Formats: sequence, C-alpha cells, structure tokens
Amino acid sequence: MALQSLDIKARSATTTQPPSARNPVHVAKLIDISKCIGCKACQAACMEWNDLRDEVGTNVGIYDNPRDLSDQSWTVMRFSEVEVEQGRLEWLIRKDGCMHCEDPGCLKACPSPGAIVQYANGIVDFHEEHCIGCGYCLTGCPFNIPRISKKDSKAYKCTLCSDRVAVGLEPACIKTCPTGALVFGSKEDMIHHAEGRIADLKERGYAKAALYNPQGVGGTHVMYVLQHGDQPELYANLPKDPSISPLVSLWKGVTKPLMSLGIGLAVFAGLFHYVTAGPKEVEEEETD
Amino acid sequence: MTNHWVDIKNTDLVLIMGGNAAEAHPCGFKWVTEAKAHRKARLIVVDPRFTRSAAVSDYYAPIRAGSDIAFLGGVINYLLSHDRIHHEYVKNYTDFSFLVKDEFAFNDGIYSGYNPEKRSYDKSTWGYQIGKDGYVVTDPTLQNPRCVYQLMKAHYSRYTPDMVSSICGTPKDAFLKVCELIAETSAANKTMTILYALGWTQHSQGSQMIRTGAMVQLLLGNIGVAGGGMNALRGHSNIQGLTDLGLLSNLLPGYMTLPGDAEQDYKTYVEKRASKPLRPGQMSYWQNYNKFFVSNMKAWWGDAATAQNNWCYDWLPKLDKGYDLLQVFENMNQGKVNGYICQGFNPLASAPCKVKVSGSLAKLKFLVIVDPLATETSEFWQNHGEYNDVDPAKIQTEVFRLPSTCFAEEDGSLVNSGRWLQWHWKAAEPPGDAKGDQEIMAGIFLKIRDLYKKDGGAFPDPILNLTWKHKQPDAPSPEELAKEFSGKALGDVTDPKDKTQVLVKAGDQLNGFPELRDDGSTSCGCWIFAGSWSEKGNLMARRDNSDPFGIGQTLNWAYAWPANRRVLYNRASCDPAGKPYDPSRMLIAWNAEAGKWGGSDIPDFKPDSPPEDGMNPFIMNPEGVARFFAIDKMAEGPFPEHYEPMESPLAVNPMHPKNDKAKSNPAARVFKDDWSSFGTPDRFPYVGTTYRLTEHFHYWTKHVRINAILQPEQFVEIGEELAKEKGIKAGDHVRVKSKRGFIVAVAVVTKRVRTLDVAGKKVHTVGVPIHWGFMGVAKNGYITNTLTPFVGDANTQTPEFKAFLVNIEKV
Amino acid sequence: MQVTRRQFFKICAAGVGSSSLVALGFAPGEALAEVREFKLARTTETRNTCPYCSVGCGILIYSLGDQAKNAHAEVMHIEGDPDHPVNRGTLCPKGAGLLDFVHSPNRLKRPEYRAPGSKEWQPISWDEAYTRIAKLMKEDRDKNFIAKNDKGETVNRWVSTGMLAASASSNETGYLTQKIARSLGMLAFDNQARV
Amino acid sequence: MRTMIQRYTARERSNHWVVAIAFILAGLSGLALFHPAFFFLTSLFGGGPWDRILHPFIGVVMFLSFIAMAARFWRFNRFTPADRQWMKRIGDVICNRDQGLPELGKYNAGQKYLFWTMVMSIPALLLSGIVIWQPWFAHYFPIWLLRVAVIIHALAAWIMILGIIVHVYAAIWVKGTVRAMTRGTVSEAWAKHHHRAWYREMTGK
Repeated sequence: MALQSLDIKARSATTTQPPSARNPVHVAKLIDISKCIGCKACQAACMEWNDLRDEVGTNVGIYDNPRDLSDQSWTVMRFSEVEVEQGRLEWLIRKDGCMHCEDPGCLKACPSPGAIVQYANGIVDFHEEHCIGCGYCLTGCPFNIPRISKKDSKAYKCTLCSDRVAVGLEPACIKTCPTGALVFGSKEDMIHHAEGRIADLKERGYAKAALYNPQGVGGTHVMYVLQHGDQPELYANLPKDPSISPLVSLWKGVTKPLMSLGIGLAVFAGLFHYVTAGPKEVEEEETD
Repeated sequence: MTNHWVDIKNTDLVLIMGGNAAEAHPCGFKWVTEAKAHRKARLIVVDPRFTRSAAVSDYYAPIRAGSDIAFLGGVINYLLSHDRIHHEYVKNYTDFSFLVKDEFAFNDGIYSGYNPEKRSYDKSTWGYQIGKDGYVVTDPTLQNPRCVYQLMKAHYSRYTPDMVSSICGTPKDAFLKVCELIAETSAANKTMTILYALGWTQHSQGSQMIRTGAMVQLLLGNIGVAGGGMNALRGHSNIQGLTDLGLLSNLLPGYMTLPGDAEQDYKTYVEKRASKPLRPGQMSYWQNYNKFFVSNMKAWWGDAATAQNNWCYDWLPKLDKGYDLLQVFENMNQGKVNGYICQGFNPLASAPCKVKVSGSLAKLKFLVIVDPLATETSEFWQNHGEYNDVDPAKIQTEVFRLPSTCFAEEDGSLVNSGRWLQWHWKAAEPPGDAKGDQEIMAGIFLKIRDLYKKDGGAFPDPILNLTWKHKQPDAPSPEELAKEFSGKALGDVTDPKDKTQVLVKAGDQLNGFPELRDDGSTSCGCWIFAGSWSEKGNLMARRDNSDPFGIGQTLNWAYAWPANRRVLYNRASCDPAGKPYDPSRMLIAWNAEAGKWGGSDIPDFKPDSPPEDGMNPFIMNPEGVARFFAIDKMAEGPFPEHYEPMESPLAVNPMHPKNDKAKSNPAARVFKDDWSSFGTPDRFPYVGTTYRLTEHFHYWTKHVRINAILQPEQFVEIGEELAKEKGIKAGDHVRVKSKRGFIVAVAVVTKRVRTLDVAGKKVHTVGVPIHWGFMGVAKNGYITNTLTPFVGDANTQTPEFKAFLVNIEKV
Repeated sequence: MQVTRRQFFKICAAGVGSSSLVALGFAPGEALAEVREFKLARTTETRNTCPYCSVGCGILIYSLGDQAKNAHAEVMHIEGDPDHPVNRGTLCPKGAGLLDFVHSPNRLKRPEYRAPGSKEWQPISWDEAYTRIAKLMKEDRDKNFIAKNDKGETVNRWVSTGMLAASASSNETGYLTQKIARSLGMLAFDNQARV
Repeated sequence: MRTMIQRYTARERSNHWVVAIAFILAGLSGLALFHPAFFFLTSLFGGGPWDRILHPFIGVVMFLSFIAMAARFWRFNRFTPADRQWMKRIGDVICNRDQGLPELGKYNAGQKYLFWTMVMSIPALLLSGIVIWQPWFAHYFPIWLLRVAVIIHALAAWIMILGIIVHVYAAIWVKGTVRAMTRGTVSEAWAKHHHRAWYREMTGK
C-alpha cells in the first residue's frame, strides 16, 4: 500500500519537502525497562514477522544473542549487570533498535532520494529499493543502528513494522511483549503512560526514574522508561544526550549548497573571464 | 495452580521461589507485572540465581539450592512467634486444633516408625486422636500440647533466623526482610501468591518443599482467595491434562488410583478411597469415589463392565510397587524390560544420569518413538561424536521412529496450569507422511487386538472388550474421544431426591460429575472433566472472554475443571459467616435470600449449604479443613523437615549434626547400585543446579531456528569469585564434572550467581541450563542430565535435578 | 506499481485496510514511498493453543490460501490471540518462534526403522511398522504377563514393556493412550509430569 | 610551418588522460551522491547502487594513475624564486598583461599549486574513501572516524574539483595549451611566451 507524499514528512535527498498535508496520529513505542525481563520475544517476533533469520551464532560468555544488530536482527537485547547501590545487583536489559528520531540523522545523511522516509506519523523507514548502499546513514545515526547487509549491501533497520501500522495494527514486537514492557500508541498517550510508570518507580525507591525522549534529536518515537534516568549510559551505553554529529550536520547542512555554489561560481568565473579578458594568445612570430 | 494465571493480578505480594516464572512462563508472568502496576503489589524472588524474574523484582534473596524447607520453616517460625497469622482462618479452616496421637514422635530428624533398612516409615503413629464418636478430637483453645498448632510451633521453633541463614546462605537481614513482607499478608484483606515450578519439584524432598510453602499460605489465610494460592506453574502444555487423565504409573483418570496387590476385594478398594467425614457436618467429596470409578469402567469397557464382574475391577493391573520412570529405567538396566514406547518424550535428555539411561535403552529389544521431531532418544544408538559416543554395532535394539503431528496439524484440547481445558483447531496438514497420535495409537492397538482376536494369548479380555465405537476405527476423532471422557448417560439419570425427575436422558452428554452414578447408568472417562462436552456443545471451545466482575474470572472462556471452577477452595475466601474477607476481590459469598452461594466463581462447596451448618471449605478432605499435619500422606513425615540434598556440599545436616540418618531425606528411594554414583564434596565441591532459559523450551526449541538464533550455544554460569579462583574468564570453555560424567560448555561469568556462606563455609554454585543436545539446529552440546543423580523425591520420584555436586575446570 | 495497487484493493476488500488508505490507493503515478505489503491479507486464520508451557496461550495460525481444494495450507505466520484472557495477544520467545517449529528441518516426515546393530535408518511403511510393533508387543506380553502374583492374588499386570506418554499431546490423545495402556495391563507408564 | 616543441610524451599524455577520465567519472559519480541536485548523474552509471559500487574503484584508478603522473612531474613542480615573483603579478596574468613576467620553467606557480593541491587531495580522498567504502572496509572503522572521513572526502573532492575547473579553464584560456595534452607538442612561441626557461632548456636557445 503506497503511502503518498501527503503522508510523508521528510524524504532523504529531497530538497523540496513533501507537503505533508495529512496529520495522522504521531505514534510512539515506549520501552519500560523496569518491566522488561529480557526474554527476547520481541526479537523472535521481529524475525518472524519480517521474515529475517540471522546466523546461529556462538556464545561468547554473555546472554546477548545475536551479538549485535544486523541486517537480519533489527532489534537485540543488551544485558548489563550493575550495582548502582552498593550490594544491590540490578540486571538492566535494554531492547536496542531504531529510535525513530523526530530529526533523523540517517535521513539527513542519506544521498539517495527516497531511500529513507519519515512518515507523518513519525516512523522513519528505509526503502531498500532506493538504497544505494553507501552507508552514509551510519554516520548520521547517533544511536549506531543501521546495518549494511553483507548480502545485498543495502541498509536495514527496524521499520516499526510500518506494514502493520499502515493497516492499523501494532508492531510485532509490541504485540508479543509478554510483560507489557513494550507499549505502542500515540506519542501523547505514551508520554502519559510513562508518567504513571515513573511515579510507580519513584514510589519503589527509584528516585531518578525518568523518560528518555532525547531532545537533541527532536525527541524520538521510541522512548524508554529508565529506572536511573540520570544515568542512561548504565543501559549498555545509551547516549546521555544524543544528537546528530556536528560533522554530519556540517557536511549535510551548509556545506552541501555552499560547495555546490562554489563549483558553479568557479565555472561562471571562467566563463566571464573568457568573455571579458579574452583568451591568452601568443603571436606566432614572436621571437627573441 | 489452585488459582489461575489471570488471577495473579489480584495479589498484593508475589513470592517466586522454586521457580522462575518470568523466564519459564513469560506470558503468565504478565499478570505479576499487572499486579505490580495496578495494585502496587511487591515481588519477592528467592532463588540461588539472580534470574530474569529477580531482574524485575522488588526484593531478591539468594538461597542455596536445596535448602528451601529451612527457609520456609524459618518463615513459619517467624509467623508463629510474631503471631502474624490469620487467626480466624487457621482456627476454622485448618487442623490447628486437632489432637495428634500420643505415640507420634520426632527425634533428631527422624519421625516415629522409621525402618532404616527399607528407608521407609510405618506411618501408623502419624494420625489424629479419634474420639468415641468416630471424629477427630480437637482442642479449640489450642492449649493441648498434642494439638497440631502446638506441635507445629515446637517443630519450627528450631528454624531460627540464624539457623536459616546458616543453612541457606541467605543473609539474615535479607531473610528477615522477606519474612516481614510475607507477614503483612496475614491481614484478612491482604494476600500473597506463591508461584513455584520445578525449582521445588526436582529435589529429593521436593514435595515437602511445596508443602511447606502451602503451610505458609494457610497460616496467612491465603488459600482459596483471589490473588492467593499455591500455584504450580506446570512445565508443559498438557502435563496438567495428562496427569488429570492419570497417565502416571499408579493413577486412573481424575486422581483415582490403581489398586495394590493386596486390594483383591473391590469393596475394600472403594471404601478405602471413599473416606467418611472425620468431623461432623463435613462433605468429604471422595465419598462419591464409586460413582467416578464405575462410570470410568463403563467408558472403557462398556457393556462388558457389569455389577457382577465388579465393573471389570480385576481387569485393571494391580501395583506391587510404583513403576515410575526411575524404577522403569532401573528395571531396564537390570534387563527386565524388553519394549518401550516414547510418545513425544525424550528420556535420554530428560531423565537423570544419561550413562545409565543410555545403557538401559541399549538393553531393550525394541524401542518405539512417536514424535514430531528427531529426538536424541530416537538416536541413542547412533554415534554423535563426543556428545553421544556409542558403538551402534553393539546395540541390538530395534528402533521404530514414527512421525507424528504437532499442534498446528490437529484438533483437540489441552489443560493449562490454571486447569482450563482449551480446544484448538487444525491449521495445516502434517509434513510428509506424518500422522496424528490418535491414529498412530489406534494403528498399533488395532493390530494387537486383531492378533489377540485371531491367535488368543495372555488375558485378552480387556483388549478385546475395550470400547472402540469410532466412526473411523483406525482414526478415532478428537470429538468422539472428548465426548467419551466428558461422559454421557447410558440410561436416564434421575434426580436422587425425586426419582421421577429425569436430569439427563439416556444417550445424552452429562452436564457434570454430580450426575455420575454407580449403577452403570453413566459413562465418563475422566470424572473431573465431566461436563466439558455437554448437550450444550463443546464447552472447551468457548471463546467469550467477558469479565463482568473485573477480577479476571472469564467463566465463559473454555472450561475449567472441576465444574468450570476457577479458584479452588474458594469457600475459604469468606469468613465462617459467609462474608468475603475482601469484598473488592469477591469470589463467592453466601446469599441468604437465595439460599445459595454465588459470585464471580463457581462455588467450591455444597452450593446450598448455609454457613450455620458449619461445613468447612476443604471439601475433598474428610476433615473438611486443610492439614498442617499431613497424617500419613507424605513419605518422610507429617511436618516438612529440612534434609540436605542427596549430594550435599556439607558433611552433616546442620539441623541434625549428630544424626547421619537424617542428613538427607531418610525416605528417599535409592537403588542399590546408585549409592556409589553419588559424589562427595572433597572431589565435587560445588553445587550444581540445572534450569531452563527463557529463549528455549526444554529439548524442543533447539530444533527451532528462531530460538537457536536467540541462544545458540550451550553454556554454564558461575559467579565471579569461583571464576577467579579457577582462572576462568567469560567465554572460556569449561568442563563440568559430576561423579556420573561431564559436559563441556562455554562459561558465563556473572555477578548473578553468588558465593554463599553456608554453615561456616563458602559454597559456590554452578548453573547448568539444559537445552542442548546432539540433535537440532542450535549448536550441538552435551546432554546436561549426564551430570544429574539417579534419585528422586520420596513421594513423587521426580529426579533431583536442582541440587547435586560438581567440579569445574577450564578446558 | 500496478500489482501493488491491485493487491492493495484486495486488502481493502478484505476489510483490513482503512478507508483513508483506499483513497491513497487511487493516487496516480509514482508512489513516493511504499511500506511492505501486509502479508496476512487473505491468509486463513486458525485458532490454536501454544504447545510449549502450561500458560496455554492462545495463538492465531495464518496459513497460505483460502482453503480452496487445490491450495496447500502452508503455515506462514503465527502470532498471539488477542482475545485470549491470559496472553491477550502476547507470546514469549518460544511462542513467537513457533513458525520455525512447524517448519523445523528436524520434523520427522516418514516412518523409519533401525535394525539391531545397524548404523542407519531405513524407510518402513506405516503398515509394516504397526504390524511389527504389534507382533513384538504381543510376543512380550504373552510371555511376561503376570496374571497372578506369588501369593496367588489376581494382579493382571504387564511390566516388561513400558511407555512414556507425551507432554504436549491433547487430552484426547492422552485419554486414548491411557485406555489402551491399561487395557494391555501396562504399569510401567508415565508422562512428562514425572520429571 | 611553425616549429613545435615536444612538451609531453605519448605515455605522459595517456597517463594524464587516464587521470582526467577517472577524475571526470569519479567526480560525476561522486557529485551524484554529494547533493540531491546531482543525483540524476547516477543514471550515467546505471543507477544509484552502481554509482556507489563504481565510484570507489574509479577513485582507485584515479589515485594510481595520479601517483604515476605525480612521480613523472614531481621535479618540475618545485617552487622557485621566479614563482614568487610571478605570483605577485597574478593580477596581470589574469588580465592578460604578460609583459615583463619572470621567466618560468616547465610550470608556472598556478600549475604548481594545482599539482600540490592534487598531491594533497587525492591521497586524502583515497584514505577517507577507504574508511567509508561500503561494503568492503567501512565496518572496520568506528563511526566517529566515518563521520570525519565523509567530511574530509567531501572537502577534498570540492577543493580538487575547484582546482580542476581552474585547470581546465586555464587550458582553454591560454590558447595553444590543449594541444600539449592532445598532440604532445606546443609551438615555440607558446613555450617561449609562457615557459621561457623551459623553452631555453628544450631548445638550448
């Protein structure tokens, strides 16, 4: 089912932005880490729904499997054993995957028109048929999410099950989550839900419980409830204040048009020089 | 489960001990997170490992594997000595006031009547004082030193916090914190649920661990109430159903039992089981035993079962002893078993001490495997390198491997842990030439029957007369079978109060077990399932999930046994006057106007018995009340006592340091040759414990690509301290050895497995997940039951997988 | 694009799509972006129960085709049944991976036989297997059936052949198995609940 | 007939044109990914993915051929005092007021600047290109380095493109120059006018 320009908020390598005439509900996924048991059902459902199967790997002395995100693994659980309070062990388990940034760095970095699209509902989706495999999205992403497939050299990541959401269903991971650590709905509702969870956590002694919805990328459509909101890095190095790298912003920001302009100016300068100053000719008969 | 999955949301406190619900039952565990989120419930996890359940708990306390009775005994002591019990409940609904025989005694870990040679008890002293009226003598003042309350108080006074801490390795403050949280639920409007599983079952004293848990719940008044109960989280999708149907050595359907050799007389057989009430006015529902039994025999042998031949009583095999799995493998090892059929069961992987099981299987003449998957057992004769190093040429067993269907390819019902019989529908044809289990069983049986018909042979009557009224005899349909176990009227069933009233017409399906008769006019293959397929249709297939009371009862979803009741003993949720202890979670209440009990559940009670009549809630017991004192029901004693695992890291039982007889369970059965297979702490100093991981299901999902990806390779878990001592780093390959063999696996070094201080020494634990083997799409691995000891619980003979001794070294 | 739109209409016809998307389906020319086709649109949905643990989660099995005579109903997706009171649509990692159980490369597909001392399986027909198993069982039963014990008591038991029953087979299978086992006088009979 | 002087051998000319063609292809395929406005250029290479696949290989060809060329011309590109003087009068040069310019060797300062620009930017392009080369090498590098690399790559390419524009324009502007790279020869007058020192060297006059 085609989502036309009216449903698209941003499109990679497209200088004229789509009209985004429609205003559908902004969706969001909320990951409540305090409810997550790290069962990996979301990983299984993701593989199953999206018809992905990663390699059967090995155990390297930890629970994390597959070891990392890949073209076949769009979400993975990251396990961290920490003692925030002396003598009180906590096993923090974070579901890693695309955060669906409001200001998506991948989309900004992508040179191929339409390879990365942000729908008006907030989902950032890769369209592999337009992907050229340059890997620029990797540089744009502040969360280290996209992966280039070894098979077809195209970039892959969580689609937030855009095919399910398009027909009014929740994403596969959300549906399967046994404990309700994953919930899905309008972004507004998710923030409200998170507030309730945070109040509950505070009552249970997590004074710094907080919502992770980083403003450095304009907020995200995948948010976390963190027991230790002041230390997101406890959760397998979740960045504390993520933003698109200034290098990428520079490169894909002012630089692009300025440099293009520079090239154009150089050509024009030559042309005008030629027609004003004229060619440099030497008299053949010139002798000593 | 006394309660059911959704009911967990009604609790105030969840105790997960002897189980790991978050990992093994994630979707059921959802209701724990719901209780936390919506009732501000707290979750306590007591476990040797910091599990994924612990990861979302409010409080975690470590414990040494196998010491749970000490812990719970300590909780009982705390509750009794701090007087944090539900007084009205225990006084009225339990045996607190019952007087126990004067001869009953307990001396340094051993109860009266012990025979050390036989390793069993003469239980004649383990009983109540019976008055002249035939009823138990009681002392409502609870002052008599022989009353259950006083005996129990004295028994558990030895389980002091210091003793608990010393035996369990649980820090004393952690233990006391758990006690405090638990004690809060002694309030009438507070409740705790206990969720346990194989972490309690798989010990040589597993049944008593569960019993101790139940005693804690009774003291707090938490049995029979919404959000309470003792909830066994069964491991497989239908072991509840198969147990209900009596597929265990000594059982008949509906927890009726097969006779022993001595029970030659049918009448005595029934009378022994149809107990008369032990207190006035009590129901003692088993008095109806004969109705269940006769109806069962009518279902099996139809017209051949008559009053004259005692309903074919003699056609049933009689037991000279139990033939549980361990006993059968022992016999097999001795060459006494020739044939074995494994229907969806993989004993090479699931039974303890692989070397013994493998050797036993090799002594069989024939082995029949019926399974959807290529199991290890089906290839026990095949050389699979280091993982199964056998010589096929030396194994003379004929093996048949018959492909069966899986869930997706069949219709039928399964019973979940909450006792719900749920129907499911076929979605696809089986692969290749695979056939359904019913077709396969019929295929084998009909051939045998034909042979007996043709050639005769040993006692052919039960075979030739077995009811087989199937429209397609070689493929009995699930619908026919379901109707058969649900039961039907063979003649008109009339109202006993008014014989002219026909309740069920001849030929119709029955509505429930109250309609069963002992005159041969009803047929019912499993009395507790009676009514699951009535004239109203297949009630197991019901899909109305409405929940009018908002406490998750959904009475019109599927069918729960017994009688579609969702919470067992629910009469106990009301005070003696019939008022709910907590109206906001009302299960049932006495409606004086209507003259009956009613509410959000089906009453587990005589529906029209008014509170004044004094009938008590535990209607299956002749006493009418719940028992703290188990009388003669348990093998090792009426009160649970802490015994060490058969393989213990300690030299003595700290409770009985001077009595070697009381070191480990004195009533646990050990086969003669197996004593030498137990290891000692000098060579095997660490506590080994096996368990499941959430990514896998038993030995099945190693055949499943998605799950193989999620957890690909065999590993063991050790604490940082042991790792340091042994120079093991995460990711190293290690060899874990027990006296019975070894496995090699990757080491996961973790803070989650702690070193414990037990009786003045450091005890390390080695955690061994079970899911790998030499068949499957996951990385091949060793069968973990290579390590485990060949000994079971004294009552159930469930093997001791949770606590044994190992050593570990870097490979 | 053409095919895409046609399939889209099918989905709408099936009542899955929303009306706002119908309008989008008419949009001409190049679609700026497309999400993946909703893969369940006309599959057949069957209600079932997860065969693993005892939570007994409701599942929905989606199989290829509309059950027409010539369509082979291949299971292509399984997810939780949202109506089920316990799991409410959720599934754990085992349940969520059920599809790969149905299609496991290790599913047995035909009866096999391993002769004494042999290193390999050989195919056997169902009838041959039944005949041979029945013969072996009858021989053993006739030889080792104990009608009376040493004391002369009637015991009618057969303990030289045993059986382990499944843990995930249905009640109907279990009931039939129980009935058959006891009619043969079998006592060496257990199920997974024992371990 | 005008007298002609050999300025570039056939090998040198081939070398130059290999570099030039590689530059054009790499430039076009690179620009295609540089700004959406140029994305249509991917069509020249068979579409986006082919553009991405070919670009780095073209780049390597450019680099290797440039190395060969740079080795050939290295010694002619050392700066001399005359270059400084020439640079001081760059305004006159641009306005075609060539009288009294210092005598120059084979290359003037502008050409030398170009040469050194190329010597700097082409290896920079190669190195930064390898870091971001999908799917072969990029996964060996941390993402922060990828980010540095893409910006270096873009900057270096930009500088190089500007240089080449000047280079090409200068060849068109200074009549008689193109011939040096097509036929290998320049007229004596051209040589004498623009590179007198070199002229003397070549002719001994």
